[in-house]
Amino acid sequence: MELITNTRFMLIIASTLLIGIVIGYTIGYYMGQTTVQTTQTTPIQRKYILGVSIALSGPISSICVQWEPVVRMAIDDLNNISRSMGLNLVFEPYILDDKGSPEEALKNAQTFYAAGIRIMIGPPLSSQLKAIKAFSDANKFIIIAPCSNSPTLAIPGDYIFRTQPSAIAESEALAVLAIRENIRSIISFHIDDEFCNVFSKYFKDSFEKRGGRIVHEIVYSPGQADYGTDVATLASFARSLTPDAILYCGYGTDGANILSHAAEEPALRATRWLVVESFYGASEVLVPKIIEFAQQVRMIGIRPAPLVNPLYDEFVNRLRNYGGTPTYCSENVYDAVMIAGLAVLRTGGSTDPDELREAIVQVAKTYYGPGGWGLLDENGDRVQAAFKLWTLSMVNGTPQYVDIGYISDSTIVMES
Amino acid sequence: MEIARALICSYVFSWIYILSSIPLTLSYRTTKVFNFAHPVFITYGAYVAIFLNEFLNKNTPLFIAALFSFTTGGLIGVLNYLLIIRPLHQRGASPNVHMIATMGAWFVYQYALYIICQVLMKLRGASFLSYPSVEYVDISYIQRAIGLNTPQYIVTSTTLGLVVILSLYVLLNKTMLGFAMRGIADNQILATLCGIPRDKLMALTWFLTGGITALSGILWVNFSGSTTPEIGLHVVVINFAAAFIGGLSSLLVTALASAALALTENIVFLFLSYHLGLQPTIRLAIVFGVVFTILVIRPPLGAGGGLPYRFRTRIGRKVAGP
Amino acid sequence: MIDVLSFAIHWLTYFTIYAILAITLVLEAGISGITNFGKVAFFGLGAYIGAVVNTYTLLALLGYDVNTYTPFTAQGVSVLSKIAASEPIIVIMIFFMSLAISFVITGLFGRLLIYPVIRVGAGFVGFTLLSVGEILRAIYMNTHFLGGTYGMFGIPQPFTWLRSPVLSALCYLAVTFSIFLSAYILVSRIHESPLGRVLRAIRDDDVAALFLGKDVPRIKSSVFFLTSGLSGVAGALYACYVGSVNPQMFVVLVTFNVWAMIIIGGSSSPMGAVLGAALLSLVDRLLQYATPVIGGVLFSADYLRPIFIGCIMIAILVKKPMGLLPEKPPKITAGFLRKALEEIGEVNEGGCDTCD
Amino acid sequence: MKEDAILVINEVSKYFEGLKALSKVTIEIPEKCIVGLIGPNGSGKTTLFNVITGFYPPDEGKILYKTLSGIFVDITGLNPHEVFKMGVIRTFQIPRLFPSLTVLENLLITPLNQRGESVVNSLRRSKWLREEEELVHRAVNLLKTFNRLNIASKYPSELSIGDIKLIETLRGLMTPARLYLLDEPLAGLDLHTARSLLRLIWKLNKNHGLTFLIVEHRVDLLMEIADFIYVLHNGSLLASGTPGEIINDPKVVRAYIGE
Repeated sequence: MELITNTRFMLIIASTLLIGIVIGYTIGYYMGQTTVQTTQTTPIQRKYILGVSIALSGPISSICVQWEPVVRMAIDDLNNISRSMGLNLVFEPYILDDKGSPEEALKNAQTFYAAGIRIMIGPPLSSQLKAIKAFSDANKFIIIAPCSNSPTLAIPGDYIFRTQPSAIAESEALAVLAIRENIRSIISFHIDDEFCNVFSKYFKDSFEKRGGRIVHEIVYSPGQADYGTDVATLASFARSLTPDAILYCGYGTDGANILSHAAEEPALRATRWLVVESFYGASEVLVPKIIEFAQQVRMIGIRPAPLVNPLYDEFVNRLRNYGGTPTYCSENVYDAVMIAGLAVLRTGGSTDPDELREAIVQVAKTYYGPGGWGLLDENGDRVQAAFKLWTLSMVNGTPQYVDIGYISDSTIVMES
Repeated sequence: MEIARALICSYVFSWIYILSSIPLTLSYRTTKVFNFAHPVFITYGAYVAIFLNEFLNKNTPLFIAALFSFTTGGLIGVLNYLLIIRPLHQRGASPNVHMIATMGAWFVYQYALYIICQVLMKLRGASFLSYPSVEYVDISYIQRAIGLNTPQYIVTSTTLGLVVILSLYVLLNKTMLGFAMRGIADNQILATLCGIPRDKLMALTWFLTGGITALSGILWVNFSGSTTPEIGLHVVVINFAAAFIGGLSSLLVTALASAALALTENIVFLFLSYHLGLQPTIRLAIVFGVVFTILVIRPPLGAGGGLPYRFRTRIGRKVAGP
Repeated sequence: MIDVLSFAIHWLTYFTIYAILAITLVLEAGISGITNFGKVAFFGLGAYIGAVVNTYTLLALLGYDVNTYTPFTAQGVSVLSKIAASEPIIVIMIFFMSLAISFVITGLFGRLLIYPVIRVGAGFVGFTLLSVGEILRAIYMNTHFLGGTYGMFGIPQPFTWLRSPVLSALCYLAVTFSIFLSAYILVSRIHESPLGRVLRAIRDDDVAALFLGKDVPRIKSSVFFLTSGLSGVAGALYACYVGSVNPQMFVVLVTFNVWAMIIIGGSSSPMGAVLGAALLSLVDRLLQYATPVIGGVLFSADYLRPIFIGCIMIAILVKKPMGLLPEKPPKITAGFLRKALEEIGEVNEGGCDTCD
Repeated sequence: MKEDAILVINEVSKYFEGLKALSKVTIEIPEKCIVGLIGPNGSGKTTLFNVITGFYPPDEGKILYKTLSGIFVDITGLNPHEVFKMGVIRTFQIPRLFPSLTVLENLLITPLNQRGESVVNSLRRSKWLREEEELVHRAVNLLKTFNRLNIASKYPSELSIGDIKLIETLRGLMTPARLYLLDEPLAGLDLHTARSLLRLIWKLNKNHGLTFLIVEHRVDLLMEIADFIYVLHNGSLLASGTPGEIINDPKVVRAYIGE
């Protein structure tokens, strides 16, 4: 009797699931149909689905959730291109949440692959990318990562491309800037993750080569409740070692927390602050307290961007229509989707990985987008050697990120 | 060494931890349920304050935020009780089943919050997934009026913390309701036989648990520079540690343990990192190390059970000769 | 439309690895009453041991300088992928060696840990082990040799040299599946045996078991050796499957995923654990196909996936609080009982060897 | 010290937060005898059992036990399972059956050194199947003696209080030991069952030479089989002697009726 109820119960569960999935499919199918019918007049349509794996939840979700409108915008742009070229290819995003976890990212990649998708945009973190690398290598699954720039993944011949410029050139540019600003001793304060570790390591190399000195390095762990004590530690060292500046690398959530604590610390108000682009665009940093602090410490940030790029401003403006605000890497996400889509168009909608890989390399050579030139090096990583300098200040009474200059080939130009 | 900041941090954190771990112990003691949905109360409490702040155009008074948070947290607690805990209890489920069911509830609430945030984001254009700190206007006003220049969160946490702890003390020790709750905690069957309405009392316990825990959320948004839907999880780890050190039964030890953990996390750690050059990355490991040591060296008495300690101290002792 | 073979291979590999964890957790928590909230500590330790053995040993054996070719730099990873494709015998040998080493070291770690942990009351064992997991994670993060926050990657999958991704994945699945199967047989045999009876008795009332001559700490520690060792093997399998390890992979949530599997399946039956693991991992993967299609204009559709999973968990538990497959008395003993009763039924004057 | 004693309790005292539970109790249990231990509630009988079996270490005094080889060893403060392994088995006054084990399994748990109890052997069924079958037979026969075959596969929660009590005692009798400490084995049993239990104890004692120390409130029944009786009162030994002597002892009568 017990066994019968068991099996019956399991049958009920299984059938509910099945029914749910069937209903889901039908709804999705018809929804897909209707959207296609309203936007398209040609009867025969080929759907081409791009897999997108971003961290919609989890510790880095505040950044990544802003990428979803970017993806939708890029897909719309691709469809416009496809239509204007008279092709019957319609792109569709397939967005899955990877929670910022390596295991979830791998699961997403496998789900995409089994659904016949051959190109994936994402995941955001280098650690996630590493967890997929073996799968990508074995199955020739193409990944365009918008936000990973760790040199440990600069491996030639694989199926992983990255549209975020390498941290090496950027850290060198910041070192040049620091020397020019008469900064000779620095405390490096950064989050313990791959991007910031790499940045600080390369910064140290180039800074010490130019005669500066990293007097101390403080690393704090990501995903904590609060960073007050870490700021206290930093302040203690800043008081005893009296560095010329503090190099800070962190993201929006921890950055806002740390900067608001730092704003109350006299020892930290007395030094300069150099920051990295990882919290550029984060809205939680834009509070009067932090702006005042940034002014006080003459904060300078760096971010990879071409010297003049009206496409970026246009991108920011258009993104508003999609309900998004630009955050860290959003222009790279746009470029990643565009390069993927253009490569697909170039092959005429192929799913052959080698053909697609070749097309991506070729498309990238001539692609120019909000993140600048798309050219990829032999490791499949974006080449970019121009950087903008930015700070936080009040513009017409609202706190904003403001560009204050640029660096190109060791030439530093400060506006105003 | 910047002792001042570490002191302030541990002070505010003590209140946040106390307000969130005392209800955890209280709920376990009364209902014998490991509530894995506990972080939900903190997170929702914080987000109620954030949404209020956004929709009142950054003019949120503390008492309004407290009222709304308390109600929301309390309602979530009661909802959990009615939909999950009571049916499971009636079917005689084991504590582990309660634990996993509340974990399922946690998934639901957590992602419901993400959805709410995203919908509101589309409506307001502000990012809710990471939100800057909230200033309470009434506290600012009082501070200006009496010329108190300390950071606002010290005032807020002291006021709210003292009010809550005192009312909880009065409720538990001076009213019939408190006696009934403690009766239920000591012996459910006996208490039911004595005519204590078990169901109502349980619902009330969950209401209080949810409400008080949610209040720690509104302290949090006042203190921290950024709030995300994940904060409940960060705080709850310490809550569980404190509750376990308190033997899952003693509210006083739980409160002391919360304060001690806040101190360890901040002052002890600052000392270690400044003098021994330890990196902040091992901060959490130190906290867990302390918890591990306390649990192993002085196992708490209480709901834990297990083999009495003396049976394990003399393992391997030789049989004495004739 | 969906490539069923590829889906099945990857789901099954993932499922078998988690099922090993779930089965061992059944033996620990469901049968012996050790509430292990630190499952991920042993899983992670095994994964890291697997990663170290499969990279450093391999590199050293083939004469590479492990200081330049570390498994968390681009050079090291390139070399490793070359080795994986060209040296089948040594890679497979090292792979199986790594499983054995993971078993022994993780098992010993568990056995050592049980002595301080057993002093703590049963209700507190869980949190004590949870703290161990978090401490270990901090150690990985701060050890340069283990790659720190970079983690280690390029861990060779032992069948990469087969060239065909499906074939090598199938071979690997065969390995994980056979280990899963042996773990299952192991645990269900223990469950059915007199040892299983003693373990269940200890779970019910360890003081009474002590008075009935059972050396509770010793029995618990030997069982914990076995289960921790198997969790370590699962970890090593996971490391080679994913090809990388990272401190971020071994967070507390992993433990509670496994807990959810065994509670939903029925916490004290090995078959229940398998069922729970299969159900939860399959539902999650299937929903990945469903949720994005449901689509939302107001919010990201994939947020619905965890909400569905949470609702399914609650629904199952409220409907069946003992899990899908509740505990049953062991069949063998019950069979003997029936046999004995039949014999007595025939021979009414059955002898009593104790009483006369 | 008598040479024929199996257990010698020598001036044992036990205090609980100043309260004297046992004070300088000296008892000798002769081998191959049935010894009764009686006394009013709170006189320290169960505490004495707990001290002998290692639940509490005594505050003073020594407990000596004669091993098979005939020499006395000091078992004061040994761990419970070590005391058990020396051949001393106790039952509990408030039964502690394992709730998730069937009655049969509860009986099967007692026998010491079962082959299937080691991790390695438990994996190889051939190693323990035969022994298991034998044990099942023994358990079934034991149940049959008391006409309780119908409860063999029930769980303790489904039993009557008397049956629980009986199983608690039978669990102790499942395995041959040299000394049984039975804590109120007759409580809650109907007269018929109680008499069959006593008959079993008597048989075990006479045919196998096993020693029993029985705490019992149903003194009348106990007197039928006991060879010797000790009377405890307020933690100290009040009287000792054969059943006939005890019945006629005015001190005992006063202790029972109360002052």
